[in-house]
Amino acid sequence: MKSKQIFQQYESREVLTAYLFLIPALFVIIAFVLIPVLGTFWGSLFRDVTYLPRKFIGIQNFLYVVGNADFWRALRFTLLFTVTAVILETFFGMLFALLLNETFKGRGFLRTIILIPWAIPTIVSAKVWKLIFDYTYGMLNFFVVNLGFSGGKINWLGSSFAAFWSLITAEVWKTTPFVVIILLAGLQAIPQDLYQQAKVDGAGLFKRFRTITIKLIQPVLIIALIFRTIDSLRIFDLVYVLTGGGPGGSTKPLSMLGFEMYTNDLFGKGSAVSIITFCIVFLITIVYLKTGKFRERFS
Amino acid sequence: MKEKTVKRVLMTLGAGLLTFFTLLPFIWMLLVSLSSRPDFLFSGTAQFSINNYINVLNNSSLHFLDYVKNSFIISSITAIVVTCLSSCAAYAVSRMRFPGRIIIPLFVLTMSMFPPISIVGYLYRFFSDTGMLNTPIALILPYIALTVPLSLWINMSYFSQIPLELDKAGLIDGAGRITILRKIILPLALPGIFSSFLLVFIACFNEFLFALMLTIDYNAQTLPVGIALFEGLHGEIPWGDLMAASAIASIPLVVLSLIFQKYIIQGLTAGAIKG
Amino acid sequence: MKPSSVKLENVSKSFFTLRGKVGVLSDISLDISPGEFFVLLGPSGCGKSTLLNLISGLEKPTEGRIAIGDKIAVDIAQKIFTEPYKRDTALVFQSYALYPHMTVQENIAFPLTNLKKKISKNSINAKVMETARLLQIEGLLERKPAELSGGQRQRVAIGRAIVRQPRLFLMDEPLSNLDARLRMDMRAQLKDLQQRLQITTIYVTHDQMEAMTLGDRIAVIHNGVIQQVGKPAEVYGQPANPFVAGFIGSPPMNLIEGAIMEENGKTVLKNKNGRYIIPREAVLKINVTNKENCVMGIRPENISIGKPGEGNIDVVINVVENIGSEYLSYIFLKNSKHIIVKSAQKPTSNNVSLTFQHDNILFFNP
Amino acid sequence: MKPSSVKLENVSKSFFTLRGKVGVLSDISLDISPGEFFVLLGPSGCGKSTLLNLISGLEKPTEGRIAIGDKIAVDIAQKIFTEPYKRDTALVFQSYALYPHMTVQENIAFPLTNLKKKISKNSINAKVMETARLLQIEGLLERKPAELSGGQRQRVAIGRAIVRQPRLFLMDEPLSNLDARLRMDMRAQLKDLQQRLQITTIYVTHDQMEAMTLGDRIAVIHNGVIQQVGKPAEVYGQPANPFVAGFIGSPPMNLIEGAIMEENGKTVLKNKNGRYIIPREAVLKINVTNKENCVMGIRPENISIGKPGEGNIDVVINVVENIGSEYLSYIFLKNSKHIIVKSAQKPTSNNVSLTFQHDNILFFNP
Amino acid sequence: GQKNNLSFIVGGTAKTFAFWEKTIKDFKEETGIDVRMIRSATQTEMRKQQIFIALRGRKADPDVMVMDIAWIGQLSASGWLESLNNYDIDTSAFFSNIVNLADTYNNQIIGLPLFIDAGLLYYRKDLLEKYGYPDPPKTWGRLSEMALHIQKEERRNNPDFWGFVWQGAQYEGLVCNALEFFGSAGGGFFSNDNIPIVDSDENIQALQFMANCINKEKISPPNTYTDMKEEEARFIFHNGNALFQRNWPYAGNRHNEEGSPVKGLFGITVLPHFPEGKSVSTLGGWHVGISRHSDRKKDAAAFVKYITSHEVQKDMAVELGLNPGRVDVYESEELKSGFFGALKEVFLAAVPRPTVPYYAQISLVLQKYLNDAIAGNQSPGKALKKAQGEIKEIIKTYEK
Ligand SMILES: Nc1ncnc2c1ncn2[C@@H]1O[C@H](COP(=O)(O)OP(=O)(O)OP(=O)(O)O)[C@@H](O)[C@H]1O
Ligand SMILES: Nc1ncnc2c1ncn2[C@@H]1O[C@H](COP(=O)(O)OP(=O)(O)OP(=O)(O)O)[C@@H](O)[C@H]1O
Ligand SMILES: [Mg+2]
Ligand SMILES: [Mg+2]
Repeated sequence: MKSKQIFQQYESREVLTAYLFLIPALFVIIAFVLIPVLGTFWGSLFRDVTYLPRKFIGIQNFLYVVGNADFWRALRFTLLFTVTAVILETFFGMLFALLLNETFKGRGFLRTIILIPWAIPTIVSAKVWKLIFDYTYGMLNFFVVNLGFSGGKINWLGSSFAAFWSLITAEVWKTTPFVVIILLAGLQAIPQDLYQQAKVDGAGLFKRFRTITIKLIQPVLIIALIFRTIDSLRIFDLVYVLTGGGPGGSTKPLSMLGFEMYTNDLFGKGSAVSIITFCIVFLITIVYLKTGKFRERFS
Repeated sequence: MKEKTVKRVLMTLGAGLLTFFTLLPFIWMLLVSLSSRPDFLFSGTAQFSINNYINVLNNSSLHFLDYVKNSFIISSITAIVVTCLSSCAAYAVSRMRFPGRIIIPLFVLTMSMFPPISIVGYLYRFFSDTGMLNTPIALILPYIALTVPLSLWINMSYFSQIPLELDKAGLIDGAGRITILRKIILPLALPGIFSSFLLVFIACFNEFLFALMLTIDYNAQTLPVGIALFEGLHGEIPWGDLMAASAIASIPLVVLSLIFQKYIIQGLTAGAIKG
Repeated sequence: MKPSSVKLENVSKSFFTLRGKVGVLSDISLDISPGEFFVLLGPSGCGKSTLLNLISGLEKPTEGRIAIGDKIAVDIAQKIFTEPYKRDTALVFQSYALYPHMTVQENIAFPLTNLKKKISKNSINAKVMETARLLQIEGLLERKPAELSGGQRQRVAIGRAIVRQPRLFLMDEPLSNLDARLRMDMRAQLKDLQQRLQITTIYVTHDQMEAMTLGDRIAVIHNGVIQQVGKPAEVYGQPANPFVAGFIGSPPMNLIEGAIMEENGKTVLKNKNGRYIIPREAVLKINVTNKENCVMGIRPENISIGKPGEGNIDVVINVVENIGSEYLSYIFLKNSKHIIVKSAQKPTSNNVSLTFQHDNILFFNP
Repeated sequence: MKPSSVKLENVSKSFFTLRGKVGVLSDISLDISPGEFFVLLGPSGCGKSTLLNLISGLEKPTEGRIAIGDKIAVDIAQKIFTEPYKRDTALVFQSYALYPHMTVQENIAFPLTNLKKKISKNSINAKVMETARLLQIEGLLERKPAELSGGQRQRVAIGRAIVRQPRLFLMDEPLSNLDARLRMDMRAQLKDLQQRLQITTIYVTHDQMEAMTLGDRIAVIHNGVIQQVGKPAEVYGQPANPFVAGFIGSPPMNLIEGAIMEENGKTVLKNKNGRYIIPREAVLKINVTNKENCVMGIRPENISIGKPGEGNIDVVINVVENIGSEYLSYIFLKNSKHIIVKSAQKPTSNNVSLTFQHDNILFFNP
Repeated sequence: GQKNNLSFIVGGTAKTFAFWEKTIKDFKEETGIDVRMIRSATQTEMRKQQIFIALRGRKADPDVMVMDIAWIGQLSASGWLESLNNYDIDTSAFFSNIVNLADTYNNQIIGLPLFIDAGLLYYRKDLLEKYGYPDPPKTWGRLSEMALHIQKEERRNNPDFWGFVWQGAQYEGLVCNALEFFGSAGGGFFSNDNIPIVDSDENIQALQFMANCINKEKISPPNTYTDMKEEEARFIFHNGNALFQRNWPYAGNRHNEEGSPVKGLFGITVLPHFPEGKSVSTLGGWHVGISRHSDRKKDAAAFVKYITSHEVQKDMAVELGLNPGRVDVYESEELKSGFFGALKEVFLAAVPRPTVPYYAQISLVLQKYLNDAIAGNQSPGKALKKAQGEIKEIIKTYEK
């Protein structure tokens, strides 16, 4: 019965076609990601220091990383950063996508400018933000001084609190367009007659939003969330330029910890950090997929 | 209150917020690019001119236009290839029945979760061994691998919004899977396809780490790397040049976004099925 | 709630497409009384659905005004437009438009969750259950629309409309995908519901039987113009023009064009196919403007078949169809038209004469 | 091309949903001859569309085998499955499934562009034009589906199926959204086309008339099980069981349950509502297994209305409906059932007796 | 890659690249050897990644590389640097202290200083004069006195004025700064026999001074420990908003540029010291070496020789304003007088950072605790004690 049921479900020709469709993509991914990743995993089991003999040490690298207070601090920061950034991005992304989905004068202009933040390379936009937050001659402090808020300039990247929110601001500014683009295309695909039906059924603006837009956009939204989360959890460029992990390492994300280890010739430990980062990303994604009813939606 | 009024108020607020939110840093960037010094707000002595632009475009040892060209070529090729690969894959995953249709997209997604730093060493060795270092290929291939997951998942979700009946109609009308994908699914998923194209394009346009490690000079280096080279040894940043370069670099993307608008079309599937 | 009247005054509607303007409805005026069951009939594409959309507020007319009850729903001249969800109508879409992400239960419950006066979950459930039972889909409440058959989807669409008590029911071919027996059940249920609640109803259908049995009045539309409004029997018995005559009735009325003239002391209608003797009693009813060019109408069931020479015209039957209890005989004419005769018995021969029942003959200007 | 036979052997189909297995078709065997026009009838949700999907290859049966012509299309035991696009069938979807981004022209042309033997653009255009003219949509070729009315969409769906000459036509209620007159036209066109090309056709409909006039044979399905297969007259005249009897015919056959017994020298059917005298001639036909519990069937048109006392039972008419040329009289019974009588004249009184035409009385096991 | 020409990895701005392109062309004319330039990023960490990835992969490219002084220990310990002893290179013309301390590993010369850096004290001549100080400060205490006084006065007209700017952000530069403070108090990171002495009393005292500048005396801006790198400090001084600045020599070139607000108003001198120590300047700069994996070592050596030749070094100094690694260049006509002349003395006394292979990790630890201490989050003593502990741990791991 079991094997029969399996045959039941699949059609050999169709299976073949499906694999033909998948193979090119899978091939590239396997060659350029999976194999290096397996190499990384393998490498994480070694003491891999250039000026010392390579030695198999099992999971010692992992133990070292996990036993390191810096790791936990970086993890805490990364998670906090991700949660905050993703929530804000989703909020603004949804807001703007809904707005840009309406027809009104000037929509074309707004649709163009919304792409700007995303289109500027991170290393540039991070510098722009650095300039904006700059204590001495930044734009923000110019306003602070000249519009007469509080007393004197604010050290935007100075305290871990301010630095955190500065990073968040820059990140949200930069990546909200990503969410907007995905959601906007998703919104276009919602059949208009459902809205019409809902109007006739007496549902007002917010009710329609809640019961139709949100529900039908959900698969797309989840995907935007997943990729934003994956990227936020691996944030690097922005922090590297904007705060360099400071002050006092309080804004150092996991990826930067890994990067430091790599640059400081701790390849085994760097790999261990990478693997751990990966595991965390993976777990969180699984949670998303579970809540997003991925299976149900795509089968 | 009337729904229309509520809507109008919300929209005006949203539009204002959006404009302020996106443009403020950008305008600041433009101002800096036009001024002779980045601290003009405080010093008040800066001159405004397009000298920085001229400088960036004219200075041949900067190779700025080479970077733009490389970026454009690499991003376009990657985005086109990725769009093709991932639409095929997304089609299979979202509309065909085969063992692995759940696990394969998950696998692909998983593959996008690695910190890129951990695989760049391998790639360097690979491309160096195969003599492809410092060629566009050395970036295109990893970029494809890195962006296929995003594109696949986005396309998957857009495809799943298209009624399955249309594939069935296609099958009945004698079309093979490729024809169905090409003539039915792709046109209908166009907003989705194009937005994933755009996202992939921009992701490649902005990628820094791989571009830095896998290229050597202006024959293959991309814009972010080129811009990073503006910086001096002790962190001296020629702000004006940097911002001018960034402003120029955003022009292709503005063009792209104008095209993007054309493909964001409402209600493509209207009238398809009854039910 | 008091039932609402619906009043349309000089309503016109055009669509503006990329290829230009498509005029759909022109100068429609209708006055539907409170509690009336009003049926719209007309050929495919004549604008029935568009008319319902105008009344429900999903589309905006190009001209004219519509009032529901004593509220003006839309008035182009005065720039008044009431949003659909404020008009309190229930619409069964021709294309169903079920919410694909909701179960049948949720689909039907949806309008109830939008009521101004909130009602409890229990009473929502009870109402949904009642409605589902009425529509014989109580076993499908947990399913999503994609898992339903065509007729089941259509019933869900009806359920969503009738679960609450709106001021106005608008139904666009709500029974088209149901089998005959179920359709009869549903028809009775709808009629019962409508009479019980006294909700004004505008109903589009292609089904003769439905139109005749359900409608208090029928409007026949053709090419966006109203042809006739009247009681079912009126429209059937005294069609206003050949179009209505030919449209109502299945099989439709036979319409024979020709010129009326006297021949051998008999009044005949003459055309390329021959001469039809007009029964004496019917001659009095000829009220056409131009006798040279007019149309005579006679329903298939009002023709009897006799031996050649006995009736009004001798013909050869080409095809006989059995439609269950009756037989349809087709007489093909030269201009690719045909005469149909309905009879309880199968004609015994192909060479027959037809006799037109005189009190059922009608004459029209073409 | 030679027309293909279609052979189904012990075909079953279940859907596996998140809430468990839903059995839809069980053990269907059918043998459809080449060139036959085969009609599927059955109540909503009985599995008709599913059956068409199985034949076309859009769904795969859970059990059994299907052969089209001499090729096995699917055989579960042998693990054979032919892809839909290799089966060369044309299917009119119940839900139309038009390509929304293509114009009507492109929609209809689409199957032609997929042919193995490429044909020229001109001949594609010619074929599309011809098809459109046949369906009376030649003026809409430039439109997209969203700009069409329901009936127009349905005709495009038909057009897409008939534009090429497949081995097999599968049509799922192709005329349900057309008005009576157009439907009659289309019906004639389809029949003509089918006969001209001799293409085997399987046709799902809810319309009595369509089933009777189009079908060479009819299969009646109920709850996924075939109830009867036969010529239209057979199915109408000699229904195999009460279900078929009650399902075919509009209004349906009156089915009266009861016990047959002798009373006062007369054979009567007795139940809570009273006793029905069975005409002597009909008594001979009683072939039920259990006389205590059987069903008598009589069609509405086979009952005549007479003065009280004259007929087989005296009743009171509750409602009379005019359905155009005829009248339906409803006699409500105690168990919320009713007897319907169809008559050409309106009954003059409400107190009447009914006479059953003896040669049209049928008896069934319940 | 296409391995027919010599490859040379170097980072810099467009101007730098233009200089190297020209040099490569000249070299080709002279020797017929083709050199391909690999343009690496400017950020030190990125450069390091780039070179290390290639070397770890045992790639023949790059043949010749420009290395930060801080990496040399690790590169040489990994055995990636070709000994230059076999290539007949005369090192006598270079700063011998630098060649001995930084470029020698296991008695082999493995690199040559291409251009060098050392910390300097910049001061505003005009302001010192204005407030009656004839000389720049010799000790840190004096510096802070002067800064306090003048800052207070200057603030009257210029609220953005600061007494002393230096590099305190959490990065390598902080370690360089700290080494100078520590060293000038008699402390340091390692003792002569390579034992870590990070938590010595001298160091604690010096670190306390650094923290006080920001938090107590407030002569250094509050963003010192967050933002302040070379450029940030230079900017403040450049705009006339600082009295003293600790920076590398490059800043002087910029301050002297046309249109600079402080052009001609500033002087340079060796860094101050604590009463019990003597002035110390951290050695920075970039060295050139040949990869062990190179397949064209001879040509590579020729190229190294060429770019460290007197001529090229002089051009480099003139055109790029970099400080040559050769002492003899400072004697030349073009450089003798002026800015460069004054630097020579500083370089002669400069001390390198520890050259242990795991220096980078030690630096990370130091960056973290030093930064934390000057931010006022931890007391200097505590911070340094922890740093000492962690450094010992690191050493333990690698001495095995
Ligand atoms: N995907 C599905 N999952 C579960 N049940 C289904 C699914 N599709 C159809 N069914 C059920 O199968 C039965 C048969 O469906 P089918 O569409 O064949 O009916 P039908 O005879 O065509 O009815 P109708 O005349 O209403 O179109 C219905 O009861 C339906 O609810
Ligand atoms: N969006 C549109 N753009 C252009 N023409 C349209 C549009 N919608 C409908 N039409 C046209 O308007 C006419 C009336 O359409 P409508 O849907 O009201 O017809 P209908 O009477 O409901 O027909 P049916 O019985 O086939 O459903 C049709 O000829 C149709 O082609
Ligand atoms: Mg319609
Ligand atoms: Mg069906």
